[in-house]
Amino acid sequence: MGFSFHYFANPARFMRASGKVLPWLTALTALCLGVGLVGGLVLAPPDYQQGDTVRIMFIHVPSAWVGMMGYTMLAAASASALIWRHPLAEVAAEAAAPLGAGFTLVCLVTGSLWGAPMWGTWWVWDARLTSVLILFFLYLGYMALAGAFDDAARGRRAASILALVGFVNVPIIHYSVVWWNTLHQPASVMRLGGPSIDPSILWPLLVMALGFTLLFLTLWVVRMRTALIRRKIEALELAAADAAGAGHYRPVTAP
Amino acid sequence: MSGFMHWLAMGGYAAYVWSAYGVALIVLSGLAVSAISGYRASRRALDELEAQGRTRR
Amino acid sequence: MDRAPGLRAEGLGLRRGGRRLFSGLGFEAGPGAALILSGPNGSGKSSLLRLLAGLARPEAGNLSWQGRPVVDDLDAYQASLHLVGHQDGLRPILTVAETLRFWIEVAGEAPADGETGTAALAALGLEALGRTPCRLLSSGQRRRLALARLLTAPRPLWLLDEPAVGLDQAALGLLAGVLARHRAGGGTIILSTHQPLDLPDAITLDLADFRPALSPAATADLVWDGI
Amino acid sequence: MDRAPGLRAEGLGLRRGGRRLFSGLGFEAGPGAALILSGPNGSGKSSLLRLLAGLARPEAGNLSWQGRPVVDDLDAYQASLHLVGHQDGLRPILTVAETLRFWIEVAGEAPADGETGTAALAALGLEALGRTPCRLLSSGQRRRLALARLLTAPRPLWLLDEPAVGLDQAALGLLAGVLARHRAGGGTIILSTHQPLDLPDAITLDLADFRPALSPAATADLVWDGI
Amino acid sequence: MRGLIALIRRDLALALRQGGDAAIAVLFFVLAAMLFAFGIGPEPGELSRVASGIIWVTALLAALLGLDRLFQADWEDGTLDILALSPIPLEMVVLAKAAAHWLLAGLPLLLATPLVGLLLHLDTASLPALIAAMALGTPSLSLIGTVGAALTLGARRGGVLVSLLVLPLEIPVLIFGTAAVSAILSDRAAATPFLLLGAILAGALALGPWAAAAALRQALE
Amino acid sequence: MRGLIALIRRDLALALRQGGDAAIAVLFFVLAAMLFAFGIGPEPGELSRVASGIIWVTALLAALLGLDRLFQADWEDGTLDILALSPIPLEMVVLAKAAAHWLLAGLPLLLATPLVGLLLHLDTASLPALIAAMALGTPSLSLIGTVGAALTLGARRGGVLVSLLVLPLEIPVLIFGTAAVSAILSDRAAATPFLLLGAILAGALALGPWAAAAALRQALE
Ligand code: HEM
Ligand SMILES: Nc1ncnc2c1ncn2[C@@H]1O[C@H](COP(=O)(O)OP(=O)(O)OP(=O)(O)O)[C@@H](O)[C@H]1O
Ligand SMILES: Nc1ncnc2c1ncn2[C@@H]1O[C@H](COP(=O)(O)OP(=O)(O)OP(=O)(O)O)[C@@H](O)[C@H]1O
Ligand SMILES: [Mg+2]
Ligand SMILES: [Mg+2]
Repeated sequence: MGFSFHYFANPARFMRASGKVLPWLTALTALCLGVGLVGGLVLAPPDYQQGDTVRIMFIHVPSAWVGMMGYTMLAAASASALIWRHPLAEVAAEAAAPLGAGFTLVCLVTGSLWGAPMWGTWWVWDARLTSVLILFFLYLGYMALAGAFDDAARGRRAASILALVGFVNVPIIHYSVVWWNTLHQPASVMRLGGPSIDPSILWPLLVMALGFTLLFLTLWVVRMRTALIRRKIEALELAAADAAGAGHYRPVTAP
Repeated sequence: MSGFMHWLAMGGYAAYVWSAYGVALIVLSGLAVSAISGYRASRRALDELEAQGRTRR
Repeated sequence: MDRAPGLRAEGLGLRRGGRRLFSGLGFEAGPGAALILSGPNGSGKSSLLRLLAGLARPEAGNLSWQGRPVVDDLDAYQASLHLVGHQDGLRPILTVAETLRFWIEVAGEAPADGETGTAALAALGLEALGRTPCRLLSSGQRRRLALARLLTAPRPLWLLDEPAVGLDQAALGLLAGVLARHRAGGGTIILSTHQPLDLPDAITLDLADFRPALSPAATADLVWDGI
Repeated sequence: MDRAPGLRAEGLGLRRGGRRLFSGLGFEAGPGAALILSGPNGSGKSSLLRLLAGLARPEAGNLSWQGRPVVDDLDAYQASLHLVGHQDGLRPILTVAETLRFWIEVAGEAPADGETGTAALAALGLEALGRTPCRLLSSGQRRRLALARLLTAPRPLWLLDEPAVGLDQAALGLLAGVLARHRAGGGTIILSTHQPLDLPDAITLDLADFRPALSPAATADLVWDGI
Repeated sequence: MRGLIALIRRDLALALRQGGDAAIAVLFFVLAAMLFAFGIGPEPGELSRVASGIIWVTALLAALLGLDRLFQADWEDGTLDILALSPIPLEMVVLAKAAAHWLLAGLPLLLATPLVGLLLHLDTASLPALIAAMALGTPSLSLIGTVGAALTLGARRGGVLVSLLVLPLEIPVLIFGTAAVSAILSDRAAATPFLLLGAILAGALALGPWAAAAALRQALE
Repeated sequence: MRGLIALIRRDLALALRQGGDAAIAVLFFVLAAMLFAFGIGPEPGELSRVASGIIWVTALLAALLGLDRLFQADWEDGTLDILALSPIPLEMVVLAKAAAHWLLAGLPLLLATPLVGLLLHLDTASLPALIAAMALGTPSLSLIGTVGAALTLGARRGGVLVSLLVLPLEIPVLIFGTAAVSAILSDRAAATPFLLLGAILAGALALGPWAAAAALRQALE
């Protein structure tokens, strides 16, 4: 095994490429979010039965989707990190977790804010809500585990395994509404035979979804760049420590 | 103007709708701010190190 | 690198916590050979032994056993070695005999009869302690028992991390005997030690010689060029 | 029993798990004296050291410090000694510096300033490792740190259980220096060891001489029969 | 194979010698249930309504306690090195560990359930369903727990971290376990929850050992 | 005195460095409460009736977790020898340990109680009483737990054994704790249970350290 050369080269290449893409990504994100907000808050008509609360959907559903997508990304990155021990994959997984947790939190809060008027309760222990809450805890568990070892590499690998195991939850979230009879809406957009939502509501929803996804990607790239820089700093400090004559191991993350 | 007020009222659901959007704003912008400030900080740290002429060899 | 018997290492490098412990380390230990790893505290002897046992991945270089790279069939390789490290793997409540029996069954080669066990105990002068719980063993007695594991199953390659620590004169004699018999039987021994051991014509490998030339971490951040 | 300085033991006997380890053991160790406990594995060196530290009760005999029986004021006696046993009291997550700092504060004599700590680290060649978590220390590095505790607070009596285990040549030299300075300062040292140590004119006490008539092995079986 | 049996026998011997571990797990189960009897107040009506739920949760928590110890000791004293180097594949080792854990923390609870049911005024009609569900569910708990234990091996503060990781994964077991009981009572189609419990067990059997073994290899590196 | 502070600081440092121990303890608290919410079923009515009881029990169990670790590590690695030989009296050492345990396992739960109350539909009227009662009760839990931890020192499978020893001793706290809440609700004379909780605390403070220290001395011999 050992490290082949591309192992060393790739992070740098990523930095260069991402540096070029980032501005465009940011602009596109802002555009989508702007349009989506106007569409959702102003142009879209109130729902005939849910009234204006339907506007919560324009953040609730996209955040839900991104929360799930984020975990998928996390699992994929973790898998490649485990198999190829590629630093970029490790960094990607680390960077994705807090973002996914954030979006999931938004989904939870907006959901229960929507539930209060619609269901008459903030929270019920039904399958959909529960599985999302589990998703949230999986994110937290990933972060806790990744940070729980004083050998950072080991923490990363352990957390990666957790990410893979926890992935079973994602399909459960999606199909929970099918498998269990719950208060929660069944899938009306992502379903076979096309969406069953009125176009006037559908387009802002899709634009917002795109905006949230782009936001996730943008922040993801930024966090990956940050992590790579941190690693370089650590390496430099190690070198400095050695230059200072410390011929021994010294923790790169000293308090 | 009343139209604006009517819009703000969100058909009586203002509390729910606006707090939902508010929470989303807070959490997501929180993510953005932490990401960007973290990037700036590490950039600065790296520049300082390299300013001290610490390079690989 | 035709089917050279025994263990052969080439250009081994190991990194611990982002720092190179050693690099370009190579040796060849055939049947009957004894290789002594020396070097100051923290030079990487224990880490190297774990590496040789296939428990850790080397950063560079390759390791071959009987002429075949160990990574090709790690399980088969690991099934042909004994590693006795700093930790002795004793459980306080189990008696000496039970511990040994467990090792024999796990090794899965010798039948789990008493004989192998008693023989092993006798070889290190522990006969009397068979029914003593490990909790009550003295440091030297623990070490003796840990070494007795070497005799629970015949394995050609022995990796020993400071085997003589805490042993009294008598035990040192017994150990020397065990090692000599293993070598006579065509076995290979690689051990680390700080105190002199009675190992006729053993090769010594000083890890201090393989300290990486430029600062250990320096190599680490070639990765980040261009960031 | 006029106020003889130092530590004085008379007719000490100790029984462990129903087995008598030694009996009628006596010695006297004044200021600047060094007493080496030798004896085969399991002869009771570690047990004796814990006994001398007042952690275990003797079966017979009495122990006096500065001419006063230690039982009269156990706390005062224990506050005037350091015991470094087989376990080194290191916590994996704490760094070397933090561990030492904690020891200093608990010893409660020296002010908890960095100096004492850095001095102690330097004395055993650990300066470079201040920020390393103990989990990552090699066996010898752990031992060095455990010994550094001796310098966290001035105590006249040092009880050391196989202090030299796992130390490399350099560390052995440092240890010898530390011990010599302690004796020069009027300190008393009682240590157990299997390997020769550089301790000028030290008295050696072989526990084998105080083994009870009945062979321990024989009694051992008697003991464990009951279990 | 003989190696596996040896492993399980050793774990059992250790546990039983350590002051009757199984007995203690059961006692914990009973005591905790009693606590609820106190905490929730004596009215039988109240209790019996929540009984099956409480039994499941207590069982889950009982199975959780001491989980962090599953590999800890073997790891610290080097036994895990020996096992990793042994001819037995690490996945098998994990399986043996899980089996031992179930024999010590799962089976006894199963046997104690009738008594606890009595304590909590569980109505007897649901007892068989409850026991059947637990028989199907507790092995999954042990397997999932094994993964958690392996992942947190060497982690700072394994004891609590492991529960943080394991609880979310075990929640489905709890849901279907209780669902099974209530389904029987309200004689709805009771098959489904049992099927789902079975599915979870199958999944855990397939995924658990692999994941745990992978985690252990990381820990040893 | 400085020794004491050093001890507490060390325990806190260890715990917090170990991946946010406090945070994780709270998370466990929340998770377990959630579990009950499932187990017991969705109807808010049911839940709110048993909420305060569940909260007490969960807090008690959360405070129980990792208790076996309180002295175990110090004992195995020889730190306890060092402390026993130090000028600090062993009783003080125990007190410091208990204080650290409360700061890590008691205080955070106290702060998390409102949230958990929300999860379990606890009616807000009883929240203040509940928190007050917990503020008075949890220190006793820590102290009693310390004794249990010291007694089970050396019994390797302490994790479960300690809970077995400690739970019965802690039941009174639970009883009066819940009594305090219900008393407030049914505005009966609410003083008594609080007084009793205070009495228990006083007793634990007087007896706990002494008993634990004695147990530790035994373990060291
Ligand atoms: C805390 C409470 C809630 C949570 C955790 C939650 C979670 C989710 C999730 C994860 C999705 C995406 C499912 C998928 O596409 O696979 C979703 C979609 C959706 N949710 Fe919620 N939800 C909550 C409350 C609500 C409420 C109260 C309503 C409305 C009354 C609602 C309406 C919807 C709708 C309409 C969708 C889109 C369904 C589709 O087109 O696929 N949700 N929710
Ligand atoms: N997991 C790890 N992460 C980072 N550094 C480590 C790790 N394990 C060990 N080290 C460092 O690697 C170095 C070598 O350790 P090792 O135990 O191999 O030394 P050694 O030669 O066995 O020393 P000794 O003679 O004292 O046993 C030590 O400086 C140690 O601090
Ligand atoms: N708690 C105990 N109960 C019963 N027997 C014990 C106990 N502790 C130790 N022993 C026995 O007492 C004997 C002496 O143990 P001790 O550790 O003092 O020997 P030692 O001289 O230190 O040996 P070594 O040189 O190997 O360290 C051993 O045979 C051991 O089995
Ligand atoms: Mg070593
Ligand atoms: Mg000894």
